[in-house]
Amino acid sequence: MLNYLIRRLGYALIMVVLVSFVSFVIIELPPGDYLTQKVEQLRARGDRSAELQVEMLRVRYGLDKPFLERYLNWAINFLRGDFGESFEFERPVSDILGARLGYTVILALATTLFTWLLAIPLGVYSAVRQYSIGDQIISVISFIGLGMPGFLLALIILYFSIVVFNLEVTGLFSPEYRDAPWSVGKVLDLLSHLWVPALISAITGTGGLIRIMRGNLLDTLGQPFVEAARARGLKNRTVIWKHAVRIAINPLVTILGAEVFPSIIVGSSLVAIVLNLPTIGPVFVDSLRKLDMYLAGTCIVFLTIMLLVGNLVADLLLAWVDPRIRLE
Amino acid sequence: MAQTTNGKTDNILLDVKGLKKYFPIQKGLLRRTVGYVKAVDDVSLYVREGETLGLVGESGCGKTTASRCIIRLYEPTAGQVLFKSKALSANGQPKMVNLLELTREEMTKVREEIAMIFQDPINSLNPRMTVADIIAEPMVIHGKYEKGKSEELIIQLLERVGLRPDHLRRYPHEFSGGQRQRIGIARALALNPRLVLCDEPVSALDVSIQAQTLNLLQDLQEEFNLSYLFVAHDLSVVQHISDRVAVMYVGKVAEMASAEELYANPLHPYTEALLSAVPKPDPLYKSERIIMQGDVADPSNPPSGCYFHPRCRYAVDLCKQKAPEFRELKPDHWVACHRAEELKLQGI
Amino acid sequence: MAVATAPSSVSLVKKKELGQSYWDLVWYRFKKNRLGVLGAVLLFVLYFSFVVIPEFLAPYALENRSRYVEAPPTPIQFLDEEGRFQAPFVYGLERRVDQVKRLRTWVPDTTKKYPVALFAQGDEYMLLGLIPMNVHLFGLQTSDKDARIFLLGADALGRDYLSRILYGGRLSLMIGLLGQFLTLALGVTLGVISGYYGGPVDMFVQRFTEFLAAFPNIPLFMALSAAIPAFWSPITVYFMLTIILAFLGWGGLARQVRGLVLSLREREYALAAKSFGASDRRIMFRHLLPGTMSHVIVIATLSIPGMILAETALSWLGLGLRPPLTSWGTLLQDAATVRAIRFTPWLLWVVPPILLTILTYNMLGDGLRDALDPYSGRG
Amino acid sequence: MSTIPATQLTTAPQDTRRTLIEVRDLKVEFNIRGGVVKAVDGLTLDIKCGQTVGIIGESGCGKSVTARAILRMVPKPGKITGGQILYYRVPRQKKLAGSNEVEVIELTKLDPDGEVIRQIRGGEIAMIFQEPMSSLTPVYTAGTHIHEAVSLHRLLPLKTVGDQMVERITQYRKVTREEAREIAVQMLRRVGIPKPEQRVDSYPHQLSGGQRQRVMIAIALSTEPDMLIADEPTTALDVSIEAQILDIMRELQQTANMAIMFITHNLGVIASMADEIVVMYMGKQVERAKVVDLFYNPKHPYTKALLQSVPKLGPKTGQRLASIEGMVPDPLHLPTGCVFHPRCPAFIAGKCDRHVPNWVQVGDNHWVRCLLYEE
Repeated sequence: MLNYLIRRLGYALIMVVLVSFVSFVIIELPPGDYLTQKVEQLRARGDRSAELQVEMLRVRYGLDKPFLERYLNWAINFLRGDFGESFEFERPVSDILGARLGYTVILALATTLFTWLLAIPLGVYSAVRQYSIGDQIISVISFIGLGMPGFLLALIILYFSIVVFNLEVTGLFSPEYRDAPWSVGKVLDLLSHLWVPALISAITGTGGLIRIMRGNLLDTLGQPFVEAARARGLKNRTVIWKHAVRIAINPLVTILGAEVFPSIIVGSSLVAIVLNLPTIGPVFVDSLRKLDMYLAGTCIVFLTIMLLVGNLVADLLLAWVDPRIRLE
Repeated sequence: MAQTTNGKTDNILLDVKGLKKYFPIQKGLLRRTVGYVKAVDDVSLYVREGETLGLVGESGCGKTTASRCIIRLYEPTAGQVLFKSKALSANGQPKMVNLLELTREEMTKVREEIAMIFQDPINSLNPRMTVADIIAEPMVIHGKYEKGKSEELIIQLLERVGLRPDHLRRYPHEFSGGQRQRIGIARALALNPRLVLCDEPVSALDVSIQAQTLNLLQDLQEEFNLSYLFVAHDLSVVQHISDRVAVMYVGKVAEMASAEELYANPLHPYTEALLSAVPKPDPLYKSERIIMQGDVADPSNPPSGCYFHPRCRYAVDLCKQKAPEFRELKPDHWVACHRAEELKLQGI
Repeated sequence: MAVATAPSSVSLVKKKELGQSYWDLVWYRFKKNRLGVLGAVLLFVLYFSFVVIPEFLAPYALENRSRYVEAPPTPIQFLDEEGRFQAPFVYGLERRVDQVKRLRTWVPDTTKKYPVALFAQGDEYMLLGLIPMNVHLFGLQTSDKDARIFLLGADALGRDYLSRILYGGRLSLMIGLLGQFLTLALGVTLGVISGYYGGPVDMFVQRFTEFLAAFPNIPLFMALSAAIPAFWSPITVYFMLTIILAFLGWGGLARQVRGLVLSLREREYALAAKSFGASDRRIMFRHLLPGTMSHVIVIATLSIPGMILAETALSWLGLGLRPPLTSWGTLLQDAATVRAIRFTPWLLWVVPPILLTILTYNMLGDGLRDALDPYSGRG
Repeated sequence: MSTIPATQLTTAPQDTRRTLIEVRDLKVEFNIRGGVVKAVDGLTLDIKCGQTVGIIGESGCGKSVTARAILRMVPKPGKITGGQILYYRVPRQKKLAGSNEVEVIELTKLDPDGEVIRQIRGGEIAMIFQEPMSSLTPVYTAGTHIHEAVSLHRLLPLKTVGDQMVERITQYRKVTREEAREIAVQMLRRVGIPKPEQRVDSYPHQLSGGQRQRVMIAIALSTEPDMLIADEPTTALDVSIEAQILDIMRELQQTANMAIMFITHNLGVIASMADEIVVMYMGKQVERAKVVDLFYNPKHPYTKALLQSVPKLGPKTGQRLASIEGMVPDPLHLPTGCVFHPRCPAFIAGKCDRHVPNWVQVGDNHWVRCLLYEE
């Protein structure tokens, strides 16, 4: 067990180094860097001192150094907790991400909880009452949700709330609360905004989960041990929940690990961009677009860490809930 | 020419010596081999021309693996598989060759002479091919398919196994289990083989269909002078169809003799116990039942000495220490047991 | 023992589907799935109108600008001011400044009426890139060069938005097909080889897909597309994007095919073929590959919408296709802002065709999934 | 040939004569796409306490459905469409109090998810299945399984000290966790599992096939049921393990005086297990007789053919097997008249294909459904 953990962690470390390096290479690929873009902007504005200004910045960010040196510097500093500075915001990366981390986590947990609490019972119902009206309604809805891209749905919701209902739903707070200290009013305001991302995840996120849960449970319900449990005189509900669902839900644990942890960093960035949510996602996307490499690199590294941690947690969880799985 | 197991070379068609197949158990990221499943662990047996050798044993004893090693579906770890081949001889006189030393091309030639029938009548036929295509497949592979002539042959084969010509254009899923097994048999006969490896051909069939299939196999044997290696777990079926029987236990042959001899006078305690365990379809049959304790040994971690000793009621210290040799105790009666001479075992 | 199903499946198949090949069976099953058939028909209509004949369907050429900047949709009228029934026509547009909202808008100018006609003559184009034509499905029958019909409004350069959606569909719809084609070629070949032979190819496929799986997906897309130099020609960018999509997609497919081949390889019919001396190539392509095709087709069908969406999302973020290329993604760039939604909501008309495409692909894929598995005994 | 030895096993003489289950003209149909399959069509039998009734037949003949019908567990889309299943029950409470008062329950009328049938299932009629590999829920230990059954069905006396300082049993209580564990260990020991104290905490995947089937038996017997339904309990097992399991079942039946309904397609197994045998073909029972009668004096052509088509161990006769010609018919398109007539060696044209044979008595407790024996 301990052996297994050490090996997994070592493997994860290699993966993180590899991914961070590759992402640096990829960001390096396009000709020019953040500052060449900036020079063009400044020039377009007619700023004569642009060249000089940019040269100074270039030295300040170490962009004049060779690629490998830059990467190593950044990587070593990263281990010390210094993630570098964002070109765009001209502030340390840790400040930018730190400010948004709280909301990102809240949003990720809230939507995940909401999605799972909705999807599991619906999937179970759908499987137990196969071919009933309820199953068919759930199936159609989950079928549509499955193909529905979140950011388009966000656009549609935005359209209805702005054009039809004349409601302001972007962001997490109304302007009057944005910088206000925490209060009951602020929490209520948050909740009144939170329903939009929650609704979107309910529609787009549950579809797949419901289908998987339904499929797994149908398979499980056909297993002899379910019949055997029923033959022992157990209540229908006990048979379904204690014997069938208990088994059918195991594969979902893997999904939980692979989705929830990474979503803490970039949970549905596209939706967040449309809805203008103060989460890490939009900043990350923007940093990629603008070649803001330290910011982007930091996000990717954390994302990878989250993904690997998620997978590890999922595997441990799976081994815990399913005695057939042994870690070695 | 290599010497055969019993020293007689006259009419032996297939002679397997010291056949081993170890499947590696791999673990970890680097697929390190941490052990072996000794699926087949030193099997020696032979099949004479025109006879049926039954290969019987409980599940996981390696009988299927052994039969697949013979035709090199699996590459054996060690051993010899000698086969009297006509296809590989220049002068038309059959010649003993070691199949394991053949090149790909040579092996392909030999495959005309050795055919195989599989257990699962659902899985052994390609669901996307018609019956005609399935039976023609061996001919196509060996470049022997000729339009018209071969089709006629296929129809003859179909009729021979009891199917109708109008079944030709149908797909396997349209047939019942028994009919599918007949298709498999027709396919096996397509190249006019001399040896047919039957891997549990009737164990997935219902009782009434099983009898039909066994009769068909016997008729075909007579008609085409076939030799069978008949792998099965059902002792009654094996006794019914075999001239000689080999009993396997955990990768090794425990005993081999003519069917009559083996069932009447078993020399190995495992054979005795197995025979006694088979439920007899006769309510008045009463005999002392020998209940073997415990489970079949694990082929990845077999016991020391004789693999059967933990379940054997005659085991002595020697059995724990030394693996017995497979020896010819009586003419044509082979056994691997230290105490074979002294024990008085009970047959049927 | 399957108590309930034992009698059903075999006999049912036998009765109605006697002597039919696998693909006949699939077709028979598929025809009965109404949603699947509807999806197939709709997809055909979509591709035909957006890829083959958008020039004919669109009333204007792609770059036909006008002075009607951000004009709202002009509805087709059938009744004149007195409420009498007339041949269809549209009113002209007149600029008006909304004093309250401080907005410049366009309002119908009832003094000008332009009759709408089917098969009207308009901008020149080459149908299928071959036949020069100037007939459009519909248009205005007038000599007034300034008159326009904007069924879905106009964009910031006064271009007819309906025409742009129609033209934009071509790139978006084709990228899915092209990308999927590349993915299939790579994924199936490597998957079959990897599953059948194992060895170095298998190692490579395995490790590569593992690496891709550990790499966060969306950012990789974005980072790779961000790496496409801005000065490349739009067409090159388009193909690069296709290649990126395929590059990231093949691993998953190869893995699935590999798994299928691994399981099929142990099926007794594959062993049987081997026992008769079939060559590896014959076993792979005659016995194993057909067995994987049904799954591959389903996977492919279901992942095309993902590719289309990826293009849309990337282009929307400014990382994929760039103007002057017109795709649904680049159109979305103008539409997906709060300002646009408030003041020019008709620009969101690009969303329905995207959703429709995705939905129809899913319908088709789902129908195929059921139909391609005819031995399952399901519905 | 037809001499029946009088020593057929009857261990608990007083109780054996009482009928436990009576099935009258049972019909189970599966309404599937394409038609109605009559899985069980007019089955009549009774099972007495302490008796073993065997049901044999080839796959799809309806034997498993019959077993499930008794427990009201016919899988969808199957339905009991006719007949009765009567259960002569001594309620648990009364039985513990020493009463033998029988109440008759018509199982076919019960709500299949209701309280009454759930008490009977597992508690009074237990069942074991063909697939020992997958009949145990993989995430629960052997002990948990037994605990589940025991805590539902087993009652322990609650002793009170009455007026005259005599212990009286007035009430019953459910077993506690510790008691359940103890029972589990006991049961595992009884079915011959080595080191039961450790094995009780084993998960199914840690047990071999034979051990799993023993655990299944232990679960079934832990509630001290009046009847055990065994649906092909040894089909998936090797002969040596099969012999062990059959041995245990025989032994436990004698000590517990249970009725057993033993379903199998293996004539050898049934010959050594059953007192009375029902032969089924395509949902219909074609013959019923005492075991020796059936094997030595079979009446129905199908039974005869079946007996002759299995190869027997013993001195080799060199004869061909007598096989039944043709194939099992399509259950959706059964032949007219007697369903067996297209394959029957004794087929009488114009009679067997027109008339449906009746269930007639041909001897002491020997019934057959064949036109040869009518009139």
